[in-house]
Amino acid sequence: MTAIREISLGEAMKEALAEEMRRDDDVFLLGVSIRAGTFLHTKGLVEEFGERRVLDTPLSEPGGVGTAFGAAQEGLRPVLDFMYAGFAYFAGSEVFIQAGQYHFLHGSKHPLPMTLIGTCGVGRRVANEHATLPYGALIHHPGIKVCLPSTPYDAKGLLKAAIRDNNPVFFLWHTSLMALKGPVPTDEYIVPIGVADVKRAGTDVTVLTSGLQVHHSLKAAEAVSSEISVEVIDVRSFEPFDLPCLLNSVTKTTRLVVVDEDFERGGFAAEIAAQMMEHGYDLLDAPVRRVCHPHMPVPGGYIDAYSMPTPARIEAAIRDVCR
Amino acid sequence: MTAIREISLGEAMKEALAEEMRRDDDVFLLGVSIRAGTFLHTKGLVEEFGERRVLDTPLSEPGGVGTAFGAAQEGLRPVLDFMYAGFAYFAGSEVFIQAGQYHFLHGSKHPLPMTLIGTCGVGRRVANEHATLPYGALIHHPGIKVCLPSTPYDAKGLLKAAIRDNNPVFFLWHTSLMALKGPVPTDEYIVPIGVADVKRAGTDVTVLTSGLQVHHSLKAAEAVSSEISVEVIDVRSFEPFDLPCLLNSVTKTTRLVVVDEDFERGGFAAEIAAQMMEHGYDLLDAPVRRVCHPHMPVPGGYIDAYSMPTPARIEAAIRDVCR
Amino acid sequence: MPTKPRGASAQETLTRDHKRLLYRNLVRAMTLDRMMMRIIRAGKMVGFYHEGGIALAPGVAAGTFLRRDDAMNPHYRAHGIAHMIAKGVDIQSYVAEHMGRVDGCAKGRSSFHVSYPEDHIFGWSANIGANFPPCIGYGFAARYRSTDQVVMNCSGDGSYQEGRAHEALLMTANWHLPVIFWCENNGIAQSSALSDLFPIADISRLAAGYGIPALMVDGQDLLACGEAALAAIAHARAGKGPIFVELKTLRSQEHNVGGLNNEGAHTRDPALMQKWRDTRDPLTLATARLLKDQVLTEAEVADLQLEADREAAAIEVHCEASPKATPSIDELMAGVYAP
Amino acid sequence: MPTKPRGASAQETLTRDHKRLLYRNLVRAMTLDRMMMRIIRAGKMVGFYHEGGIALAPGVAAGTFLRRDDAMNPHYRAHGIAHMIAKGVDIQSYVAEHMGRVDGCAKGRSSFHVSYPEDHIFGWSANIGANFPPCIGYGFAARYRSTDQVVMNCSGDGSYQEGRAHEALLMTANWHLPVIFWCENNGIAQSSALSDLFPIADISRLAAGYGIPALMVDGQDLLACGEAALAAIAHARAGKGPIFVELKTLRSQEHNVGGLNNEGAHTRDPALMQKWRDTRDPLTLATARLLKDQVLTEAEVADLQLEADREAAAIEVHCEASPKATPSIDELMAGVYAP
Ligand SMILES: Cc1ncc(C[n+]2csc(CCOP(=O)(O)OP(=O)(O)O)c2C)c(N)n1
Ligand SMILES: Cc1ncc(C[n+]2csc(CCOP(=O)(O)OP(=O)(O)O)c2C)c(N)n1
Ligand SMILES: [Mg+2]
Ligand SMILES: [Mg+2]
Repeated sequence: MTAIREISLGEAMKEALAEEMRRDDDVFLLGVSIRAGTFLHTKGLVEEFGERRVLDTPLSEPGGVGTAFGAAQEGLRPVLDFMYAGFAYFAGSEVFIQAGQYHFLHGSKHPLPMTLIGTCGVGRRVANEHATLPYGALIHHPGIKVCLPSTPYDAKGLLKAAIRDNNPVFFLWHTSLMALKGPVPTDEYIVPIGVADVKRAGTDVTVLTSGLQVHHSLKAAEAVSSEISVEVIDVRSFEPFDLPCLLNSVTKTTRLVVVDEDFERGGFAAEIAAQMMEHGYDLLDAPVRRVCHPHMPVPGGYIDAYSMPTPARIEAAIRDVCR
Repeated sequence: MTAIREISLGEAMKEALAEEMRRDDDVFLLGVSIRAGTFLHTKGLVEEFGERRVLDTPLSEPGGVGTAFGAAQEGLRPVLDFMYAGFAYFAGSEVFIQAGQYHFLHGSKHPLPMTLIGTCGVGRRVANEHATLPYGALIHHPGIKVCLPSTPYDAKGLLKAAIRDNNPVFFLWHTSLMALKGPVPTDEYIVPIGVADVKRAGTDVTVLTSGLQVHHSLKAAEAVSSEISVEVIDVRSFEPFDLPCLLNSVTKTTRLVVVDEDFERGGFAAEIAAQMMEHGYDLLDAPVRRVCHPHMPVPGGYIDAYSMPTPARIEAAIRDVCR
Repeated sequence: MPTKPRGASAQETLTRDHKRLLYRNLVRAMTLDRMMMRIIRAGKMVGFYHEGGIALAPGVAAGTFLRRDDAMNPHYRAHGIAHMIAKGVDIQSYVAEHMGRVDGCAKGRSSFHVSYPEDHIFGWSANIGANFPPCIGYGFAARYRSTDQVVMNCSGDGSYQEGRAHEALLMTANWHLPVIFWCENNGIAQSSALSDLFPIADISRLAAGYGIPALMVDGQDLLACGEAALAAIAHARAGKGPIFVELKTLRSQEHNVGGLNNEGAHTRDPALMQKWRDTRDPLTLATARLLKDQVLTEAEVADLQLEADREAAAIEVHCEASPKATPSIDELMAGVYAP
Repeated sequence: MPTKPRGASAQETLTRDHKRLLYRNLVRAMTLDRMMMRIIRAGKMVGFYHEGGIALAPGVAAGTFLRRDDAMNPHYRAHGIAHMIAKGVDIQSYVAEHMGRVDGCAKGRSSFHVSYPEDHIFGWSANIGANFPPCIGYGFAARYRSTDQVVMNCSGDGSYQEGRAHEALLMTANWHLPVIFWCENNGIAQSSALSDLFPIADISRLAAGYGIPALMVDGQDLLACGEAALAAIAHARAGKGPIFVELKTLRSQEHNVGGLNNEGAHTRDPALMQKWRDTRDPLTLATARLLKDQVLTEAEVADLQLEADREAAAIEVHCEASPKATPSIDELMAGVYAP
């Protein structure tokens, strides 16, 4: 019988890892200080699975990705934890170029089942690499899938899907959502990569967003609810992206705000604007609005609370496109 | 008296380097096998400037960028040559994050006058890292300027501007244009970074493009010239981008095709589509069309000749938006 | 553990003034480290803090004998507080920066990314190991301009696991650059024991592969650290190329405030860490030694502590009074590029 | 230069069959290298080629004694032709790939990014040094599954300048992985002399810093290379962890076809390279030695060359007849992700 409990996003990720490791001995976990469990999602896994399957790596990001890369080529299903996703830039070539291009470039003959995990997100005052959200950069580079959950349910389901995928998948999670609790069934389930989710239905305007910004967008939607009916879509997976879900929504609402915590230029929101030009131009009654991190480095201190997209900025954008 | 000669793009770059090195002893050059001069633009410079100012580095991209980075912090004006721009991903953190964020993050107190050079471009059949055009990824990351010339004149002027800039600038050049000849005055001049150039005036449709694709676009413009009057704008610098020049043009033409040899998703063309939504929606009589590299790794062999944007694909897009 | 030169050519001895200076800087560093801990525990800091604890003697020694125009990469531990104090930076603006205040050294926008370009300390990245590539450039600039500046490149054992360390060792050795690799080896990186990450115990064994001379030093012994610093600086300043100094030190608390204190799956033994604090505190050891050698009197020791306490208190008061930095986005956007 | 084991524990001797096999593979490798040169000079290749010339004995030795399930990273020089032939891959599809043909091993889309996953050769990146990170993974997989597979990780002196080399040496040593660092040191990287890039002449001196044993071998001596391969494979297969083998070899021509033949600012001396070709050709040396030792007869030598010439000719004819690969964009787009 299916039970549903409230657990945190970190615990949901841990359940996903544990279930997949129980299911398949080829799945193993490596990363910096994951035996101790710097974050909740790896804490205690070494006790169940032992040091053979839960490995601390040196501070060697290219070496760590390479270990996963090579092991995946040899048929294992590694899960590499970067701690902070921004550290992945130390392995820029492996992450942005080589992982995604391996399969295609060598004749589409051989899979690369490798999962990368990293936390990201603005709002903890520490600036720069500890905040970097790499999905804008990742979607630019072909061949690597990218997802970011906003709820414990999605976190568990997407992480299991990532591990079972035969391609490199970068599973991002937002540091500010680590402790967020939500319902998660005890029965096994998967959230397929490439499927967006309508988190709030509405008719006047669509807000497309992800991660922490789903919650900010829901707040903004609530704030304007007496005047404007907002549909909030959680991207969940940036690549592949669920364009049909978006077009369905905009067919109804005719207006679109993209809320993206990542740098504005040439990022996910820009791509959506371009795709709307190409696939949904006639659906629109107003130009697509972006609410992003301004095009400047992520500052720390007291600034990041208002430099990132906030419910107030989202609300203003919603009102603006509905004028 | 100003004379004008025809020289190649590689020679024009070499003149820029030599003039800036003569002008300022703080300017020096380092990179992999640049003393021998793998490409035309560095060949022979060691003879004039000696081994003190023209340095071969080990194959250590982070170390090479770091040498430039640290020397620039100490007040020198280094020019680092990556050979192929795709190799820059080995120094992903330094190039995409640290260089651009140094000034801002540390209080906007201290400049970082550092020029990176790399060749790029599809069409020489060698695939992947030898073709990678990193400007789509670079513009996503704040704080680093990026340019790519299409003519010897622009190459010389932009490279001189890059070296004199107090910020990191990634100067890209297209491998297929190395031998392209064009007029270059003997008198000193600068092409400022951040200013686009109308390479062909027209009234029906604007084509915004760069590098080799300027030439492909001019071919396409010529091919349709009896029916459609095409304005071809050479981006020249992706960051900062000359939005006023584009908006001026689209005000007249009401139609826009962006031709971009880089990967399609979340790239420069996507950013332009988003900016047109934001700043030029009412100017448009048709949605912005992208003609990009398809969203797949760059293949080699006989394929890249048609997988990259070609005059034929550009012509089709021009006709399409003008229907 | 004795200072054991392995191939290093320069030898220097500490003068009485050197010893007094080192001691004063250590008192200040450890006092300010405790103040930083008070501030973060009181919720007044805007980001991380990674306590220095009993591991600050190497940092003090690294900074004390540098000239202002010598470049330094401070170790990130204790956010370089010992290194910076000893090099003489305006430490009040360092604390203000950690508190997100307008008179922080980076205008309150950087959290812990402090920077003193005028002191040749050029900020830092949150990436461990990011110190290595630029240190080549600092050394390169000195050679290029034929100055006798040296570079003090400080970081932990963990940082030497990054490939970037190899490139810096290689390139500085190849070009004979005046760079000191100051490796503060506390045997642990975040929550993993060094023995689990690194095949050998002495990181400095890497140096020989590049033909770089190496010293090994007891990092709890302030005077040994100081002697090594003098020797290393003299070596680099004399144009003899890079030198590697490994300082064995200890971490007797968790990695960062609120973080774990594990070595892999296992909690670190609190009794052992208490023993280290009791018997291996560099200040206690240095006090005893300098009193015995009559370099300092009991009264001077007490005065120095008083002075340091006053400094810390004054900084804290000043920083709390300083307004929180909340510049407009426009103002920030205007600061992305240098003019 | 004698084979000089430095701390390596395993020693093996070549049998008569081993020697004959090595010899045959060298004949084939050098013949096919010449064929590749003919093809590229005739404008029939779709990308680069980096001639092997007289540097192919190390590659032959690296591949000859591996099992099919042993992973290998071939050196990029000569695009690994010697390594691959010796390991037994279908070399026709390698040539076809270089010619952009549909029966190329990557369907004609890769230029030189050849790949034989069934032979545990998993393609490559154009980035020199990119071989290092995955080789950790191959070794890791062997240990994880408790097989006795070994990993032959071949690359040049230039590749050891990349930080990624350090990470692979570190991690394989730390985890005792069965990885052979097969360093084909020809003293030059593209157009820069190694002595201009690296502080010491023997790259294998790095190994000691990680506690990795090292061998040094004359890379022009086929039998010495073979012996070193046997020893290294035995060491790794026995679970003794990584081992470093440095093979000193020579580049007697330009870096790549149409490229420069410089060392820094200076052209390399053609007379010296001619002398190397005359006196240090590994095939000439091996022929003399094996004839003298009566491992081969003159007739056998001639037959082996004839066989290799026939192989090369047949491959060339086949590949030229194979259609050029020009798949549709849709077909390619469908190949981005594995099912
Ligand atoms: C590239 C990168 N990887 C991982 C981290 C996370 N991290 C922060 S400090 C640290 C440990 C560093 O260890 P060490 O250099 O020995 O310094 P110590 O903390 O022991 O003083 C780690 C792993 C990081 N900041 N950057
Ligand atoms: C990351 C990277 N940097 C630079 C290059 C350009 N490049 C190609 S081959 C080569 C030389 C490699 O030298 P080595 O490893 O010694 O091999 P060898 O050519 O001597 O056989 C260089 C610099 C590259 N392909 N990748
Ligand atoms: Mg440590
Ligand atoms: Mg070489």
